[in-house]
Amino acid sequence: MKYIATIEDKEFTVEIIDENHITIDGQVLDVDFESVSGQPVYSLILDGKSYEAHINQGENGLQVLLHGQLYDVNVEDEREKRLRAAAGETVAASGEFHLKAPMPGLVVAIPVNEGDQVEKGDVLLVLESMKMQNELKAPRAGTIERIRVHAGDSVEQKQTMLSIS
Amino acid sequence: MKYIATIEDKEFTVEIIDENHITIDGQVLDVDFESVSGQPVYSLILDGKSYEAHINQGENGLQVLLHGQLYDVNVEDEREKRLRAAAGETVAASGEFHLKAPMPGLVVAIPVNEGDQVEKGDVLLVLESMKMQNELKAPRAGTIERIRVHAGDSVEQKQTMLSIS
Amino acid sequence: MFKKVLVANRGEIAVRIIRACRELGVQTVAVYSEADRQALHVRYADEAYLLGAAPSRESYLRDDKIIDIARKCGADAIHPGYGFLAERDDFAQTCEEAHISFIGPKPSAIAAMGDKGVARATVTKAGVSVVPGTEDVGNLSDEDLLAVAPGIGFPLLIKATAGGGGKGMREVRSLGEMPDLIKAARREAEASFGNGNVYLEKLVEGARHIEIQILADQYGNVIHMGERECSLQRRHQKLLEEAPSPFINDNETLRQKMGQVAVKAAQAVEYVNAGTIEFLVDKDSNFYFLEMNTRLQVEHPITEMVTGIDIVKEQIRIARGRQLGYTQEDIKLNGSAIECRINAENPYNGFLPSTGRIEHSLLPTGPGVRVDTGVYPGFEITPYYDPMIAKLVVWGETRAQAILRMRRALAEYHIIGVHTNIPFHQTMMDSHRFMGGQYDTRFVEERFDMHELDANKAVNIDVAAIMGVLAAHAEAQRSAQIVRRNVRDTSNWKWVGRWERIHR
Amino acid sequence: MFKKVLVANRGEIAVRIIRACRELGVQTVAVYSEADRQALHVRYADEAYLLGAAPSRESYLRDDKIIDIARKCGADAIHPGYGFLAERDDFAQTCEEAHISFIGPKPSAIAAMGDKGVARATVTKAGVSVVPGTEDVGNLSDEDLLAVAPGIGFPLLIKATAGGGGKGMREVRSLGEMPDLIKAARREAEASFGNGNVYLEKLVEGARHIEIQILADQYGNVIHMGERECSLQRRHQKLLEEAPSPFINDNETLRQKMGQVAVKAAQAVEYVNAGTIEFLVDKDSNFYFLEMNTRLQVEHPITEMVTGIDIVKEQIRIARGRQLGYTQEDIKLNGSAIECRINAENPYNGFLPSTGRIEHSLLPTGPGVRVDTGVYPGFEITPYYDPMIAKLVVWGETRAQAILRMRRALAEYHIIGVHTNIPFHQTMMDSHRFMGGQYDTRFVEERFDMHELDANKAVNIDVAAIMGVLAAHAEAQRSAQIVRRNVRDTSNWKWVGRWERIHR
Repeated sequence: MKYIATIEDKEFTVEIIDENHITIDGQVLDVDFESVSGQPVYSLILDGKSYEAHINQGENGLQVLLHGQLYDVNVEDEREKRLRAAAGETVAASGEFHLKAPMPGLVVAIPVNEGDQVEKGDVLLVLESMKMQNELKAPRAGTIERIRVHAGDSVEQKQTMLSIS
Repeated sequence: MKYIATIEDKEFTVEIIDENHITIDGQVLDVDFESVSGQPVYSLILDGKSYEAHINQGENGLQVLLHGQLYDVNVEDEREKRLRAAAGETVAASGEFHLKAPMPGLVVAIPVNEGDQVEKGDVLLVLESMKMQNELKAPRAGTIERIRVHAGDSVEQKQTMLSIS
Repeated sequence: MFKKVLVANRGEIAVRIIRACRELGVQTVAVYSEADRQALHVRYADEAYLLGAAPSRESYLRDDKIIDIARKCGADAIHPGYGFLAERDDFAQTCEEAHISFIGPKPSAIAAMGDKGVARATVTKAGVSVVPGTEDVGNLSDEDLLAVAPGIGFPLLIKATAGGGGKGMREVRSLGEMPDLIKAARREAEASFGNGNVYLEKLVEGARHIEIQILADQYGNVIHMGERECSLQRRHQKLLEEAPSPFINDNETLRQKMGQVAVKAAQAVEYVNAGTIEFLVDKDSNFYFLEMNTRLQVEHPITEMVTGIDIVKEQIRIARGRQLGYTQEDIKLNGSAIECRINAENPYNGFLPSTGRIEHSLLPTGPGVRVDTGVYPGFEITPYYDPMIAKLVVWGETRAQAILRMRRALAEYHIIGVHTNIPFHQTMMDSHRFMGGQYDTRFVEERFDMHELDANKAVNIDVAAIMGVLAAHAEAQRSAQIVRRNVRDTSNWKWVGRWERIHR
Repeated sequence: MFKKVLVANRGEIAVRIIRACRELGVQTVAVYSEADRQALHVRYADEAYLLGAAPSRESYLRDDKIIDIARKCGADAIHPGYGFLAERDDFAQTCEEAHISFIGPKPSAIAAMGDKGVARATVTKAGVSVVPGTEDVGNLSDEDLLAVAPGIGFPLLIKATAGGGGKGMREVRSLGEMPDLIKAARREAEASFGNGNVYLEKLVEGARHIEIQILADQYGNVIHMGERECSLQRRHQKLLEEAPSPFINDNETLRQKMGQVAVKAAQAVEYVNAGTIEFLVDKDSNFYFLEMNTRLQVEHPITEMVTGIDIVKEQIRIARGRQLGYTQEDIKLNGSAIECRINAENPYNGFLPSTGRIEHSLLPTGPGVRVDTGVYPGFEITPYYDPMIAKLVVWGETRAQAILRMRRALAEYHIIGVHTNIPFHQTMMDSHRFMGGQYDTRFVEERFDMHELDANKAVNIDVAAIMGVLAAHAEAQRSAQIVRRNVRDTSNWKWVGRWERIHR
């Protein structure tokens, strides 16, 4: 089974030969890979070197936390890669951005109004949680489309609070 | 719901009134009882006193490990108790005793033979495990009925090794 | 000794205090909110009483209920920990009136030091230098503040008079941005302390935040226990502290001078019990009184580790009316200690707090490592309280040894279920500026970021790629397997296979 | 310093050594059996290599494979830990020939002290008293042993010449029972050490087992680090150790005398690295050389805690050819330390070993507590190795403080999935004889049992009854609930309800 892993702009071709062997970019390596305690903690022995990482599904592929460094790893098998190539790389910087509550909390202030133009980095909303006021900022420029909450509202985690088009 | 708990020869009548109240031998107490971490660890707040215990199903009822003390607690509800009383307490010191391996190990020696008379406390079998030789003794007097293993055999946990009638 | 102490707090500090009581043979009483029924402090205490709903105002800030519980259960003392009611002179007063010992200073000392304006005035009178700022006491209006600001000069800080821990604090670079910032500071101060009063203070740039721990008994004996270096902060929240300070290092003269000034400041308010004097120290070793924390500090363990003195036990003994167990001559700093505050927050996403259930954890242990925590696997991190879930403290014979030990402890520490700032601390421990002790209060925000060490990242990038692929592959195999047959435990496909082989 | 150290061991001691290497900036190599793929030492090491199947003979005792791995991976030193290959002079010799530093004494010293007969002869020559017994060296036949026994007198001990840790040891009360006991001892010695030779030793009754830690460098410097009291044993296995010994206590003269004799014994074999001289001490403070352990001891942490010296780091430095970092004058005992060995065994069922998966654990932490362990939640305790899964070590300013701290630490320690001897230690900590320091090597077996404190048990018997009923009731409710509706998490019926209420 052949996979292509992408980290930032680097591509690695990893082939699973059998339970204990892989190749990376053509080079054969001994591997012994196991999950620990039934948790998203993985132990890898790679040609004798011992590594341990936390691996979680992130929004952009897998998040691999290894030796205090976080890597966003996008993994595709050959078929997926071919399909995506055929589809012409339509990973659009798509339409709306929905600001979701990253944690439950209390909306303290919404310094923008519907219809406002915002720049990347502008504060969209102040959310109080864990005794701290957290400023949630625009990830890109756009127009405030719809504000679904009011100052004073309690919000649940992942609740959509406003949108930018 | 009324239960009878027996520890050694003491009996306690405990009635569950509602989620937060019980009586024990008639006295009403506030309770708040919860399992912790989904484990057999239980936290009890009883009239303001905080207790914690490990509770497991033992061979003779529940084993409650509380403040470094182990209690064998036999719990029956009223119905069970009545049924048992009706059946005339036929908890016989029943027929055969089967010596089961308390852990996986290697049978090192069997100092008894089929047909032997043994006394309580006699060594029936020596089992090696965790680098130690463990002498398994007769819990009561009787006759060695059937020996199912030989010195040198590996045994699995709970495997029956011999019986006393 | 006291028979029974009520701990009016939660989390790691409540556990810390319960442990000290246990080790003194004193009974303990926990109080808890509905969200904390399964918290460690409730599990570890001898008695536990429900305060109310999860929000602090309905539980841990309910001084009336707490006093009531203390009375009913016969507690003869209350330890307030830090935060919540710890610096509320009215609470200390109520305890006194109820004939319950408050394990902390007298109400008058809390009041004098609690209002930052009064504190500055008091210590100035005692001959201690303070950072330039509004000397006025009490409730300054927005207009007053705006009028006074240019005289102090920019940059300056707006600080909550009832404040602490960076709450209700804002930095101002110009008069123009000041009105909005005052509003924000007041709002936060109001929410955190129930008091929106603020004051102004000159921002000393390139400054270090160094504090002196003191202990004082009821007989006028006051000693200092050396300093803690607390300059590593983010949004005025301390993240990592060390003792001794690498800036003071072996400048014993400066240490003693600061210690003596700290003692003087404490004496100015007839201070009793444990307290901390915070100083700003500029590059030329001039130091200015910032404020006094009239309570146990979060970071007290590093002082315990270098002095060998259990500060919480000493607090309890002092409150009981005992003389200090140590004289100034007994205080010798031995080795070096570092504390990393482990917060439930995501260092890769603007340090946003992270809530959820702790699914699994593996604590670093072994020589020279101490973990103070109130959480455990299965415990739910709620949004109601501070994101600090643990303190990882290490001791080493030298600062270099302590750093190496902290690195290995951080690498061993696993927490699954919430994000934590462990990677932040790991990055810090690898930072050359930190290793060199070359940092000030602006370091974290201005000259440090999680990507600073991207060179390190390159070292293992191929390993990360391989692990990503193997995890994805295992997941795919697993899904396929579930379809094919009913496996008991599919979380660990290879291990199961091997285990079965071993047992054949 | 070494670049890379191979740790030829498993479990807590392998983890302990890896930590020391980490903190010295040295790379680490783990070796492991098939049963230990997920063991902590494998997870924490920089490199890890499989040795073979689970049984020690096919893995941790495979000296050939270990040397081979060390050569291939470029390790410049091997630390053997304790047990397994630690006291095998041939292994140390092979290391030497392969130009790999053996972190321990020279092969000649291991050989001299490893055969108990030779050891007794050697130290006797150096003027150290030994317990009366068979002075003869080497392989005594059953007939020889039976002939010599009456001369030594009963009771006596049969001990394995290659022995240690109580394995291959039997106590004999009369000549009649001796033949069977010799057989049993030889069988166990053969199984444990591959060598069935045994010798005899007088059993000193009412004796204390007290040992002296020594450190020696390659330049002839030898220091002693005070004693450890190890009298609390069961079947000659140590269960709990303390430093200093409550028997020696402040008898500094006796301590120094024993220390000097220990140094003399070490010098008699030109000893290098860390080692321990075990003594039997009778009621009149006469002390007899028992044996020398030419390796790191399980219980070394208590000496570390009272001296502040990291023995494992010092071992590595010595092996690297450094001079001792401390002189005899530097060794000051500070406070008191206790170690409880946490074994996977059931104290309520004849201390039978317990195997299984650790489902959950909660470690005691906080001031003065150290846990050395190689296990964690999710790890499987197999029947292949020693049942010791952790060492719980505490320090206190005084012995009384240490006992109080150990009590609270034991109460905090939760291990779910296997039985442990934690209740044994709890009972011990509550025992008046232990508190008074009034115990000898026979105490655990003859004058202590788990039911000694049944009076304590009566205190909470009603609480136990209530908890039993509530657990049974909850279980019944749970079963009913599963039938009625599909609940997401039924493990925690009430909590779920409350959590939902909070979130409404």
